[in-house]
Amino acid sequence: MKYVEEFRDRALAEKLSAAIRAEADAVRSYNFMEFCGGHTHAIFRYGVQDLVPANVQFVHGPGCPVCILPIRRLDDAIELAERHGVILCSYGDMLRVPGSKRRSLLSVKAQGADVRMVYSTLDALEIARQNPDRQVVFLGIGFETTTPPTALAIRQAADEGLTNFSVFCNHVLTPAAIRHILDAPDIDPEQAVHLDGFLGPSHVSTVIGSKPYEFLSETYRKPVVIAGFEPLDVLQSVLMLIRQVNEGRVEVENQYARVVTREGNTKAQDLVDEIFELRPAFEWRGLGMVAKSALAIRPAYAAFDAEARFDLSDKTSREVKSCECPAILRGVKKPKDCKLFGNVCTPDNPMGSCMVSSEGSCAAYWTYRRAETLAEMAKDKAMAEQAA
Amino acid sequence: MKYVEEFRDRALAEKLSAAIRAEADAVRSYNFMEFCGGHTHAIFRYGVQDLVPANVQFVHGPGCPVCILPIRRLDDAIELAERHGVILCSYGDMLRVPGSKRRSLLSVKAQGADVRMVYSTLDALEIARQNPDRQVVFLGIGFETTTPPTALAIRQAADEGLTNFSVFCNHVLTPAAIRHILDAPDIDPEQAVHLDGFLGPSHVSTVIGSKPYEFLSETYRKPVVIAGFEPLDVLQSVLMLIRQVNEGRVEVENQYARVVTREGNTKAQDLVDEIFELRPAFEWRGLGMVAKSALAIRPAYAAFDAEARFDLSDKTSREVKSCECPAILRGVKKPKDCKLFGNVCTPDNPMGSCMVSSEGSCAAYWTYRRAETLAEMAKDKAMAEQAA
Amino acid sequence: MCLAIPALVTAVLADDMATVSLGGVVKTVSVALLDEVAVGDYVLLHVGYALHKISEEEAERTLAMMAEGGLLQAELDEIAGDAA
Amino acid sequence: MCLAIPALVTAVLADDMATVSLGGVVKTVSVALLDEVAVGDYVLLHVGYALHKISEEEAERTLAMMAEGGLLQAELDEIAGDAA
Amino acid sequence: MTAMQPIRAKRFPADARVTMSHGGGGRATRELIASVFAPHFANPLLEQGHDAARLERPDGRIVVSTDGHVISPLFFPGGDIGSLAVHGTLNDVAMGGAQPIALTSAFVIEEGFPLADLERIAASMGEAARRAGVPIATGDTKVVERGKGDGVFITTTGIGVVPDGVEIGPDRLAAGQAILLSGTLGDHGVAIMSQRQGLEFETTITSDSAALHHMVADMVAAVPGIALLRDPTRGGLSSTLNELVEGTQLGVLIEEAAIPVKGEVASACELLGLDPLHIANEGKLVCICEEADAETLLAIMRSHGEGTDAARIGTVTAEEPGFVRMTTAIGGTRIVDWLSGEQLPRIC
Amino acid sequence: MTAMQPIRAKRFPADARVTMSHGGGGRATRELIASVFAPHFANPLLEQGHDAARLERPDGRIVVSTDGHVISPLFFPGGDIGSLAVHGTLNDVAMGGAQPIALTSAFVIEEGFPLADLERIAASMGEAARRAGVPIATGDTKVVERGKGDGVFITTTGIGVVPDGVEIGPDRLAAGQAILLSGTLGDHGVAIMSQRQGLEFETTITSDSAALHHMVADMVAAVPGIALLRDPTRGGLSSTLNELVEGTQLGVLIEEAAIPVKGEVASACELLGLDPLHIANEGKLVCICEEADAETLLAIMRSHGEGTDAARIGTVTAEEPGFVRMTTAIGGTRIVDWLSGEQLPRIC
Ligand code: SF4
Ligand code: SF4
Ligand SMILES: [Mg+2]
Ligand SMILES: [Mg+2]
Ligand SMILES: [Mg+2]
Ligand SMILES: [Mg+2]
Ligand SMILES: [Mg+2]
Ligand SMILES: [Mg+2]
Ligand SMILES: [Mg+2]
Ligand SMILES: [Mg+2]
Ligand SMILES: [Mg+2]
Ligand SMILES: [Mg+2]
Repeated sequence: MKYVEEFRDRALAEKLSAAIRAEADAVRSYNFMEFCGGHTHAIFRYGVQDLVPANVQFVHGPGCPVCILPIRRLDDAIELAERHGVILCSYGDMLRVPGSKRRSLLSVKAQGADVRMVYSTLDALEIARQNPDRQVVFLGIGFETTTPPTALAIRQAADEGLTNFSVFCNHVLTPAAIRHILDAPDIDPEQAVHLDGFLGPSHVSTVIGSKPYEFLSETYRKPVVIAGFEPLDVLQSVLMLIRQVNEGRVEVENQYARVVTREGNTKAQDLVDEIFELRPAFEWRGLGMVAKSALAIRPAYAAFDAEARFDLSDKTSREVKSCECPAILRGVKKPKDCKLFGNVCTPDNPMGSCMVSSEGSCAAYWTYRRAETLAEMAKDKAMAEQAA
Repeated sequence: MKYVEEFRDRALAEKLSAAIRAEADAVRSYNFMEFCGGHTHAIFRYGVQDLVPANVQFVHGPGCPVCILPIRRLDDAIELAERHGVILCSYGDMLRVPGSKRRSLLSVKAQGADVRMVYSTLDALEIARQNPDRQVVFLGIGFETTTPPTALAIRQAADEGLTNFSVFCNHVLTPAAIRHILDAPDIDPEQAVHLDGFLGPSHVSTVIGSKPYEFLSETYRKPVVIAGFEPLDVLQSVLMLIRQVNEGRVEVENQYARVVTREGNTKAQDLVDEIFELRPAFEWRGLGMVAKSALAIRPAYAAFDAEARFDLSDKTSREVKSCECPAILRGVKKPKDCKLFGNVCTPDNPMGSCMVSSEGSCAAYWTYRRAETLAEMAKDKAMAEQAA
Repeated sequence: MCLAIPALVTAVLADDMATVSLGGVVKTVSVALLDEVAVGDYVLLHVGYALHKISEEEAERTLAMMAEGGLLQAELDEIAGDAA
Repeated sequence: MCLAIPALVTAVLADDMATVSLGGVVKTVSVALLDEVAVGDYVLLHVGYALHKISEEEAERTLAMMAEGGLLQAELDEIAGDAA
Repeated sequence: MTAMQPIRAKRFPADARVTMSHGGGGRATRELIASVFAPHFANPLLEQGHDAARLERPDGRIVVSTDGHVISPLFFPGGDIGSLAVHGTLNDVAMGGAQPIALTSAFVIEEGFPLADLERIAASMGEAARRAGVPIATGDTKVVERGKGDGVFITTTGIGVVPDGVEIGPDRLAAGQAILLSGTLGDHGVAIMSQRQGLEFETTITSDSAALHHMVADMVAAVPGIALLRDPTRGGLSSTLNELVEGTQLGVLIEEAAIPVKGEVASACELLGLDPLHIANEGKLVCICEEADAETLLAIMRSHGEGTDAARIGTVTAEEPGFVRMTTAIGGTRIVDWLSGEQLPRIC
Repeated sequence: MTAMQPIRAKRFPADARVTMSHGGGGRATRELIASVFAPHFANPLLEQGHDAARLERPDGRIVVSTDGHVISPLFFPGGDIGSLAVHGTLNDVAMGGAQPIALTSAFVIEEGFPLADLERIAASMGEAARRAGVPIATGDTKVVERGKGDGVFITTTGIGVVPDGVEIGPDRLAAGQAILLSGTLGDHGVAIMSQRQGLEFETTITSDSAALHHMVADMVAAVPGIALLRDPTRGGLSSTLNELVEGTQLGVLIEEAAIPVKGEVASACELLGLDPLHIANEGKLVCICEEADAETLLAIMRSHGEGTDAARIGTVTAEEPGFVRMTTAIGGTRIVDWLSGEQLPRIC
């Protein structure tokens, strides 16, 4: 596979690793937040931590769309499938996320709701065409990467005059979330992690370009490297961030230049603009209400808006108590700090969203670094007991 | 089981058998037609033939409602299930009868049509109540016995205001068919079987009484004994017929007096009158068009008449060539005279309707008297070859 | 098709329904086709409906006739002769 | 969620569709989000849509930088010194 | 593909249901097995923790039989699909004259099936196996999407050992042999049908589902020369006897009056227009033996709980080869045919 | 309940479908068996005409394994449910170090299933069994109503004989043993997924479905002391290895770079976001042996068509008990976890 295997080369990885070790200043620490779940996954799957020194730390951000969907919106989706009897289509990871009372789209499917996993909005459209007597709702989630395919599906449905297709829109915007984290008005300063830089979104940036991150260097004085999702991309980006820090530079650099430009995909951006408009605010699991952080379907396309078409009931949605996802998504806690981790909460029986998606922090720690994490938890516990 | 076991008593059977043997005049033959398939079945299941002398012969009449339903009406029922997508309900035996191209309700069910076996019209009504968004059609077949339950279901549906229930009515009348056989204008006199008397319908008569058969003795000068369906009932009725013949009497006698009266069940008759009206003529498999031999739903209840509700296409329905059911149903041939019998036509793979219902002649011969029948067929064949 | 069997009414229910027993097997059926029905009646049951009541008296007469019918006409004559 | 992979365009079809190959695995995808696309282009594929073309030139530059980046800054300085 | 090694049992919530994950072959599958099956099936073979179970070297020839169980409803008077799946297969092994030494079980579960029901089935299966003294040596669990199954299907396979000298088989049939039946016909089928939706009737009849191998052991020990054993399950006695003679030079003559049928079963058959000879049994056997051994075998059968109503019902004949003939209740005769067409509902 | 004795084969029309009658246990069932199964399965055991098959007294201990096969689609590149049901179970028996001597098969067929497809499956099953040299000794056929099944489910059970001295089992694992894999990972699962509706992609990959017992026979003959054999089917290599060590005092360390994966399989995994370690295989085995035997066994595997790509992929360790650890492609390390949740579509 061209453009894949080259970026997983072991010899190059060792070179980059050696450079990082050499250039990282042993007397300080480097805390870099990878916003994207894609980076989180790559770091864990390839064991990137083992190739960087201990003072280079990855802080996992809220960049897993499955993880940050507030439980209320998921309960709404379950209501669409159950009470309104629609064919509810969504991407695979979304199906296992627990909503209120630990019910997921998968568990209501097991009880008879018509929930279907799709690989593309094209499939959802096709399901609508083939079931003209059923309402088909696509549960649209994801960042700027996933938004254009949803926009295209809505335009296609409009062009075809499909009357049984709509989108339950939960598309969210990365720059707003990053800004929110840095503003962090609600974070206890003692808890707050100092961030020395950002691994910038990879595939999101192919759509929106690197320009939207420039406020990070300009306003917040944080180094940013737009980074690819392959392990060598991550290593190289870390090296670039270390160099910015060491040199006192604060820039938006683009490691992922093979696909990301400063302007991004303007055709896709225009299409998104045509179909969607900014929501004044949207709730993110973990972050709370974030201003101008999500998209809604424009009134002109209201016929394809599931929120307009279906009467969604008021509901009190409840997170599992003592699930630390909110703090983890803000980067202020790690999975090991959750007492449910690995105990009652596992990917087969997730209590929080971070344990579901392979891009969620808890899932990544469980799946790829369970031995170390459980050992650390045991150590923490022993220390706490000693202290008490 | 009271009123059942007493009428299957072996000692009594032997007594009756001895009486029949003693009283039957050895120099003549007694050909009695049992109109009802119920009698046919009892005769075969209990081996009644073995208890009467060879010169007492049973001629099997057209009294199996499944057997006499013309193939065109069955094709209509298949069309309802397949093209109109209704839930088609019927009594079990009906499901296996082959229509045109040997397709049965069971085979279209196997291909996805929604065909359901019910035990009662009450079940069909319940299915309609539980599937308000589907049309439910009850395939009403049968003689006067089965008609009142259908009538009640229609009245119940009307009372409840069910808008998704209708009946595809094929209810037929026994006296008209008996008259038709005796008029037999179309039968080659050489082929015609001389009938010395009738075993009159059993359960049909519980509804219509014995009176409707009086024309048989009065107009056609044929002895009739209304006979129960248990084997002793049959034996006793045969004895009574022999006595009528021997004594030159021509009467309607009632062996089944424990349930049959001269007037029958007038409440049921009134109900049938309320819901149904006479068809000018109706086709019987084997008999052709028979005047005033069937019922249609009255215009006042047209909302529950599947023939009014659904547009049934014109169709050319075809019997399997060389199936002798028509002649068998008129009593002029026996199953052994059909060259398909047991060869390609068996209950598992019926070519004609007489092989389907356990009350059909061919099925009875196959199921209960196959050894003898196959032996006779071999003998007939050998004789034919010798003659040629 | 015209399968029908004798059953004992064990309870009369609302809506023209009744519980019947057939040699221990209990079923709920419609008696809407009968004018009146009482616990202890035997009825003839067909596709979930009672079609007609069964007359115990007539049944016994029929059985008696069978026992008689089992006698040859000649024997009957003899008996009649003896009696005479 | 943002899973996306590089694929080679092997045929451009009607209705903004194209056939792509990923190391021998062939799939039909939408190229409606791209301005133009030609056989031989590499594109980044996400949920059935091509999101962006891949620049071969930039990819090679990145790999070259990696090989370089693998050198310690000190070595780089040395090389620079040598060259000077 | 997944051995039933107890890894970690867990407590599922009372209303938990089977999901597709439980059939994925990963940890969820193992947890399901460890929590729902292993506690009830526990035995040393299963605990080998291997996908295949290893049994000791057997002292005789091996007999093997398999049956898929697709019964509806899953729970019925006198049993459930679990106990039935155990008894049904043990009996097929026993009909080879063999003593069963191990069972395997393969579940196909429909997504959404209540775990509580699954556990109830597993418990019943485990108990039936323990009572029979035969371990469930290995198993398999698959899950299919909702609407692609019907609750639970269970396929069991039984392995047995038959002593040398016992040569039970259809080739041993000969004219003049006696036909014995171990008890009343139709109890199982009628118990199932009484539960069928739209047909419901009440009866005190319960399924006869039972394991017969202990009775068979005594029979074979006393009369090693038994010609044939068969359990008249699906298709009933009529199919069993027809299977034996169709296409052969032998026939069968049975006596209707000699065939034991419970009163309520006879009544239910009248109600439904069915013949008890066509109804399924799950705890009865037909034994064909030399005339001289008939009384010995009847006595042995009657000494077992499962054989109290055992009766001599007929004879193997040479007269009407290929046919099963019966003297009827009133003294006439007729052919007894195979069950024709569908028997409703699914009864095994 | 119905033996597969050929009674009377008949020709069904080309468009005939399975009806409920075919599952009734009467004549229609026998005709179906005689016409569709018997011609393809023909062997002396089946022709015993008994519901249970009697095998000869085995020369060793018995190994038994069972698997339900519920794959969708039924036909896929490189095989179908019939050949899969044969290979899958033969391999489980072989993983006990045993040579299979008989198979049983139990079909659950959905009403309306085309008889032509059923015959195609039976033919493929018969051929797979013949090639493997293992007879299908007995079987069973059930039919369920339309919408209560999914075409055909097939449960097969395999009986094998393991020579004395061969003691394969998880209790034999010890630190320092070598872990061998007989070939490339993921071919079966990817071949299946390429056919999945809504996911279709084209690939030249075909299922690796194959019987491995001949290869195993040579391996066991050369190295009777093999510690463990496992076929990494549903759940993939990751589940196989986790099953072995979870809850034990041993761990496993494998090397990502050493694990053979075909280029197209790797590509398909990228496309679907799957890990080849989680994908099902149907013709591969994992062998754990003493370090000293590793090269001998690799050479034997490579001499068989099914083992050409055999490789040493890791070692049993005492360091991280209960965990499977892997050195990644770039030289980092990570835990290899069980497959979590549902693997779509049904792959076995
Ligand atoms: S381990 Fe589970 S409960 Fe704890 S924070 Fe993570 S997802 Fe929430
Ligand atoms: S045997 Fe078959 S084909 Fe012949 S008359 Fe009877 S039903 Fe018709
Ligand atoms: Mg298995
Ligand atoms: Mg295995
Ligand atoms: Mg069996
Ligand atoms: Mg059985
Ligand atoms: Mg279902
Ligand atoms: Mg069977
Ligand atoms: Mg059996
Ligand atoms: Mg197995
Ligand atoms: Mg297997
Ligand atoms: Mg289906």
